[in-house]
Amino acid sequence: MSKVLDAKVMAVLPVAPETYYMELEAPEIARLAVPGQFVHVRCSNSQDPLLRRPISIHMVSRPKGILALLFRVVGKGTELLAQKQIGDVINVMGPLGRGFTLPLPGSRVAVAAGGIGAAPLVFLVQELANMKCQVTVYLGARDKKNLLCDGQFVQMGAEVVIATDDGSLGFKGTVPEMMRRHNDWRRTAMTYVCGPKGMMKEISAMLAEADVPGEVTLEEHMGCGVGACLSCTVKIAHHGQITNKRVCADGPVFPSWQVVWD
Amino acid sequence: MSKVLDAKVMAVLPVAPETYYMELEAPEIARLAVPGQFVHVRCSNSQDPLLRRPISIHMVSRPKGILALLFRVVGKGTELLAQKQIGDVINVMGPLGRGFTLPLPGSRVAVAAGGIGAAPLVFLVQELANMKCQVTVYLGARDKKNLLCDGQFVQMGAEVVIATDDGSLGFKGTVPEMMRRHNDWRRTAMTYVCGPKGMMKEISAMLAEADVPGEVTLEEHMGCGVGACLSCTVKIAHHGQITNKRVCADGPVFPSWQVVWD
Amino acid sequence: MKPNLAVTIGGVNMKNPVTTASGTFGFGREYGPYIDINRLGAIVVKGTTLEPREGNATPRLVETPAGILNSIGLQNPGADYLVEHYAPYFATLQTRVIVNISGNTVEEYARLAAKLDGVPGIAGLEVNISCPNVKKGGMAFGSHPATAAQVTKAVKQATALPVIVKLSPNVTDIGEIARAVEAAGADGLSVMNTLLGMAIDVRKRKPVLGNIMGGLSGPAVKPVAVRAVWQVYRAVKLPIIGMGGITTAEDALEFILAGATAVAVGTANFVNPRATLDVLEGIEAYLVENSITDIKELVGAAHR
Amino acid sequence: MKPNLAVTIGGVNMKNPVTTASGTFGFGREYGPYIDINRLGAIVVKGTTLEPREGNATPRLVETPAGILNSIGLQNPGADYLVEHYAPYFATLQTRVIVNISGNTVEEYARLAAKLDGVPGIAGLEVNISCPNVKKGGMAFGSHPATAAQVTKAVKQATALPVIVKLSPNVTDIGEIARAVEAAGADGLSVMNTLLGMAIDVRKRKPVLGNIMGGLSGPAVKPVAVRAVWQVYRAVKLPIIGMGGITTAEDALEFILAGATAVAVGTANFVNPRATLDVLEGIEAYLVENSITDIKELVGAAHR
Ligand SMILES: Cc1cc2nc3c(=O)[nH]c(=O)nc-3n(C[C@H](O)[C@H](O)[C@H](O)COP(=O)(O)OP(=O)(O)OC[C@H]3O[C@@H](n4cnc5c(N)ncnc54)[C@H](O)[C@@H]3O)c2cc1C
Ligand SMILES: Cc1cc2nc3c(=O)[nH]c(=O)nc-3n(C[C@H](O)[C@H](O)[C@H](O)COP(=O)(O)OP(=O)(O)OC[C@H]3O[C@@H](n4cnc5c(N)ncnc54)[C@H](O)[C@@H]3O)c2cc1C
Ligand SMILES: Cc1cc2nc3c(=O)[nH]c(=O)nc-3n(C[C@H](O)[C@H](O)[C@H](O)COP(=O)(O)O)c2cc1C
Ligand SMILES: Cc1cc2nc3c(=O)[nH]c(=O)nc-3n(C[C@H](O)[C@H](O)[C@H](O)COP(=O)(O)O)c2cc1C
Ligand code: FES
Ligand code: FES
Repeated sequence: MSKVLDAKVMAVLPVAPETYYMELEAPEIARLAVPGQFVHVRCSNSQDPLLRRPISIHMVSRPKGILALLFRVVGKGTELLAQKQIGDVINVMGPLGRGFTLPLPGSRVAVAAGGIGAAPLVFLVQELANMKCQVTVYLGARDKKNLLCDGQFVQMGAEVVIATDDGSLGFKGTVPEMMRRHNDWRRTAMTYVCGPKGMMKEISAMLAEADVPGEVTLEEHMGCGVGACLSCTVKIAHHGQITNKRVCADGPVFPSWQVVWD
Repeated sequence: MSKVLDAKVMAVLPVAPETYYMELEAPEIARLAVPGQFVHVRCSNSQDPLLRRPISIHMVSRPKGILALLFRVVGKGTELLAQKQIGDVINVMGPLGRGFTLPLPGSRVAVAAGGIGAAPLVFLVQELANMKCQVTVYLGARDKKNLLCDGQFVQMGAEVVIATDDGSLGFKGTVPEMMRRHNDWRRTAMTYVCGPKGMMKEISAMLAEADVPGEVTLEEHMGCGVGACLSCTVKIAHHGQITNKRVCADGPVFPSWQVVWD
Repeated sequence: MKPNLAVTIGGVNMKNPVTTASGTFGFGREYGPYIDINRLGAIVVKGTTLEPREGNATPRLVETPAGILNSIGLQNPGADYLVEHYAPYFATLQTRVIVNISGNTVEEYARLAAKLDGVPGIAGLEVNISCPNVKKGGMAFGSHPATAAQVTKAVKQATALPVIVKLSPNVTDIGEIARAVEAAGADGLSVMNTLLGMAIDVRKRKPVLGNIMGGLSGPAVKPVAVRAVWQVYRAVKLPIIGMGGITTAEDALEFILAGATAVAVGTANFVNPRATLDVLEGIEAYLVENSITDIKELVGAAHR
Repeated sequence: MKPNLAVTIGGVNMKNPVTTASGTFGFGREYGPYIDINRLGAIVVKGTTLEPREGNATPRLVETPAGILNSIGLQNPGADYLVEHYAPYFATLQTRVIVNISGNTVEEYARLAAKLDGVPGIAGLEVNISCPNVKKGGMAFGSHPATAAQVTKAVKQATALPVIVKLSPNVTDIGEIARAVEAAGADGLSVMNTLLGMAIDVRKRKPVLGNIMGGLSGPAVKPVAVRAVWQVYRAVKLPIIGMGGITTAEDALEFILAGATAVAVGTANFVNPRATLDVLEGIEAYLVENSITDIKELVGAAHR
């Protein structure tokens, strides 16, 4: 089930360069959401920008009825979102899409996050922690300043290993480069990946090579967000056949080995 | 001369149902403005609504560099304007158009205002007061609650006679109806009129009949506001010839006897 | 008193004039969580072809000022799949279902129409001769009176279902096309499909859409669509489903006053999943406020 | 290093590719308080006819989502007045002045072109065969290859000035019109004029504009205009002035990448009187950032 509702902004604050954390009062959505799903957000009441913007569910607090988002300002829509103030009302649809496949309780799992890709993984790691899984987070960012959610992951009991492009914190290099030096993820029940396309593609190849399962979260420009318009398709290979799947309704989470990267 | 600048909102408050008073920091405009001119206001940075909105100069304070507006919320643009907060910045062009023709100092003049039409007349009456003119203001509104600027006119030393459609204050009826009962305006150097089209048309006919001069302020939908696009034309009769004049550049003030009403 | 909202589009009886624009509402089910689709006068479902199609390369959608460009390219599971998997669902609905059809050749349109003829759950066909997003067929048929008429005639001969032909605005004279289609036997017209447009990515220096060009829809195109309905209303007697940028009841009323008997909501569904019902409720409120007892009194009223 | 911005549109040498869209910039002077118009590559002034014209009934302008509809209808003081009162001013400018011309008949176009031939201060003619707001002439000429060619040929024969023909988007195949105009001897093309549209006042139940229909311009039409430039670039070799919804340098670059050699800013002037200079400065910054030494390298680059 999915809802469309006017949610009140309960908090909005900058947490890194051009990156904002926002809390919305949306009890129905918080109640229904599972990790990996997203909401479709109307950033203004004007007809410019016209479309909603898809933003992952970063975290929920069911007791408080709170839905949390973490987003980077990249254009008009996210700019308007960042300008919202406490008490403003935002129209939100969700939860949408299919979330991550959860492992058996107590499993050992890996999580790979790049940049703003950390956003949906916090909700996931929280759920994994609740399931007593043993989680290693491979967390990457451009630099120390842009590193997101490290504290949250640690607090949830995950082991966090960090890579920055400029070496200002942790390993100097990319997340896939760092992962090549580690072996833990090769022996996990699942590796969950969210980050830039290049990173997800590279890790998917590594997972395939190591013959371990993984899931990636894809992005495409969206119209409806509910599977009706076929704007957001990606190529998915299944049993040797390549078909168009909708990121909004069939994803955004897909098995890493099924994605046809271009 | 006219300027385009980002003006800071110094005050914005509701003064009557759907009616707002706004002060903008715009010293260059305040310095150049004369009564009857207007500013062309950008109500949002989005492309919907796209166009600027013409709003009369209600008042200026040259020492403080303040430009004051008085406007009624009737649609998208004025709605957005009313939502502005102190400290917000609004892009404003002006002063634009030709103002009222001022009488000789010390003259006896009449001013007829209907509804939001009072807005530009406050600046005018201030100027007339400075010129030691003897001013009678025929001020009309739907009802007592919607009566605008009466206190300001009185403070400036004008005699104010009031008409309301429902009789909740003063004469029960329209401004032209009330004026028919008075004779003062028939012996003035000039009658300045701003209000609904019907009222201006009726008073123009009365002025013509009494053979006294008057000026009316016209409205038309505007594009550029500077005389370039020819969107805002009205029919003006001059020496027996009817031509299209631009409200923004040739007006908004026109001689009452020259306007071809439809 | 409740005004009468019922209208008929060439044999499709609708309990009210509000429907959905093909391709923006999937097969109806997708909007189930947000609205009761049975309240609509009809739903027009995604463009269907004889064989399944995978559609165009991505990106398929880009936002433009007050509009969107799309180049979906008629991705659909094909007519057999529709008949087998969707039609039974259509048959359970308390609203009419109109299937939007496309073909590469005149013969394909006819075969498709024949296949859908008599399928329970299908109330009518909307013949898409105006899709700007496919190489063969599509807009090419709708750009010339002769080919538009040919398709119409072939479809009419192949089916007993009401045939509504969907016109393209990308023509010099839409009235001329409408007349040709009327003469060929169409039962109604849908006006309009998308405007041909494109966007360029100035960083990559390449077209944004995988398919280069796309169809422009949304509020941006509304003035063009109202004009197209106005012109078609003057050109022919056929009932019109008006569409193009309808977001509110006021927008819908513009189309009705210009000559549309029914209205379809497209892109606005993406922004507001309740848009169809907001439009319906707003139309009803307007009728009540203005003491109009039958919506049909308003059809084309701006011409009078 | 400062990149080279100079371009030539069929004999009109512009120091940079930015100009104004006819009818949105008056005769230049109106924008004097806001910008130094001498910094522009050229200005294209209001549509001029042989005789003075009073234009259409009001309202002449209505705002639409991200756009405007206008039906000014070529109000202008006539060619004699232009030659006598404006041309001397044009001659004092450090920018090229292109006069936009219209006629009711082919002969009128020719007589007007002849009258403006050799007038100091006039650098070229833009032939408007695409105005949707006049009964006779206007869009009618631009809707068919034969008549478009006729007007072009007549104007070319009547003047030694560079002749730029302005095309209408309200046609089935803009490339076909462009080819006809090229064959008839045009020196350049302006793409595009406004889209035919209308709006209805749902309270009065009447068209909003005094003239019923009007021309749609502004950001809303940009995707259609970029597509039109793209198609015309493929159809002909003539240099193109691209326009339709340009608000920012990024918009202008879309047109240049699609094939425009120069760009005109229209409706955006109303919103931001500095729009032309913002576009110019933004284009220059883009060239510098991307180490492009000559703007001409970008023209049509998205096709490659
Ligand atoms: C399932 C999903 C989950 C996402 N979760 C997050 C998140 O948690 N935090 C976050 O910061 N970002 C997230 N994004 C990306 C986010 O949707 C875009 O950054 C945002 O739409 C940009 O809008 P804009 O108006 O600021 O940018 P503009 O570039 O002005 O947007 C123009 C158009 O392109 C679309 N667009 C631009 N970038 C993207 C993109 N990467 N993906 C999809 N559409 C795009 C916009 O939605 C809009 O329609 C997610 C995207 C998807 C598909
Ligand atoms: C010279 C002049 C001075 C004005 N001074 C004032 C003033 O001091 N206070 C005040 O409250 N109003 C004034 N108005 C009217 C004011 O411009 C309109 O109320 C306003 O433009 C409405 O915009 P909107 O977006 O709220 O309404 P909408 O109806 O959504 O506007 C749609 C379009 O119509 C135009 N429009 C609508 N009504 C008018 C109108 N009456 N005149 C011109 N264009 C209109 C808008 O500018 C816009 O382009 C003045 C108008 C003119 C021409
Ligand atoms: C994403 C998308 C897909 C569409 N698919 C089809 C289609 O399959 N068949 C068709 O005839 N029209 C299709 N259209 C056009 C719409 O049905 C409609 O004619 C157009 O979008 C104008 O209406 P709107 O502005 O309300 O969206 C599509 C439009 C969009 C936006
Ligand atoms: C108010 C107005 C008046 C116009 N007058 C003319 C004209 O006289 N001649 C002409 O060729 N085009 C005229 N146009 C069309 C513009 O020159 C331009 O082609 C069109 O507006 C698209 O550009 P834009 O979206 O940047 O405005 C006019 C446009 C507007 C908005
Ligand atoms: S966004 Fe419409 S199908 Fe995914
Ligand atoms: S608004 Fe452009 S001429 Fe008056």
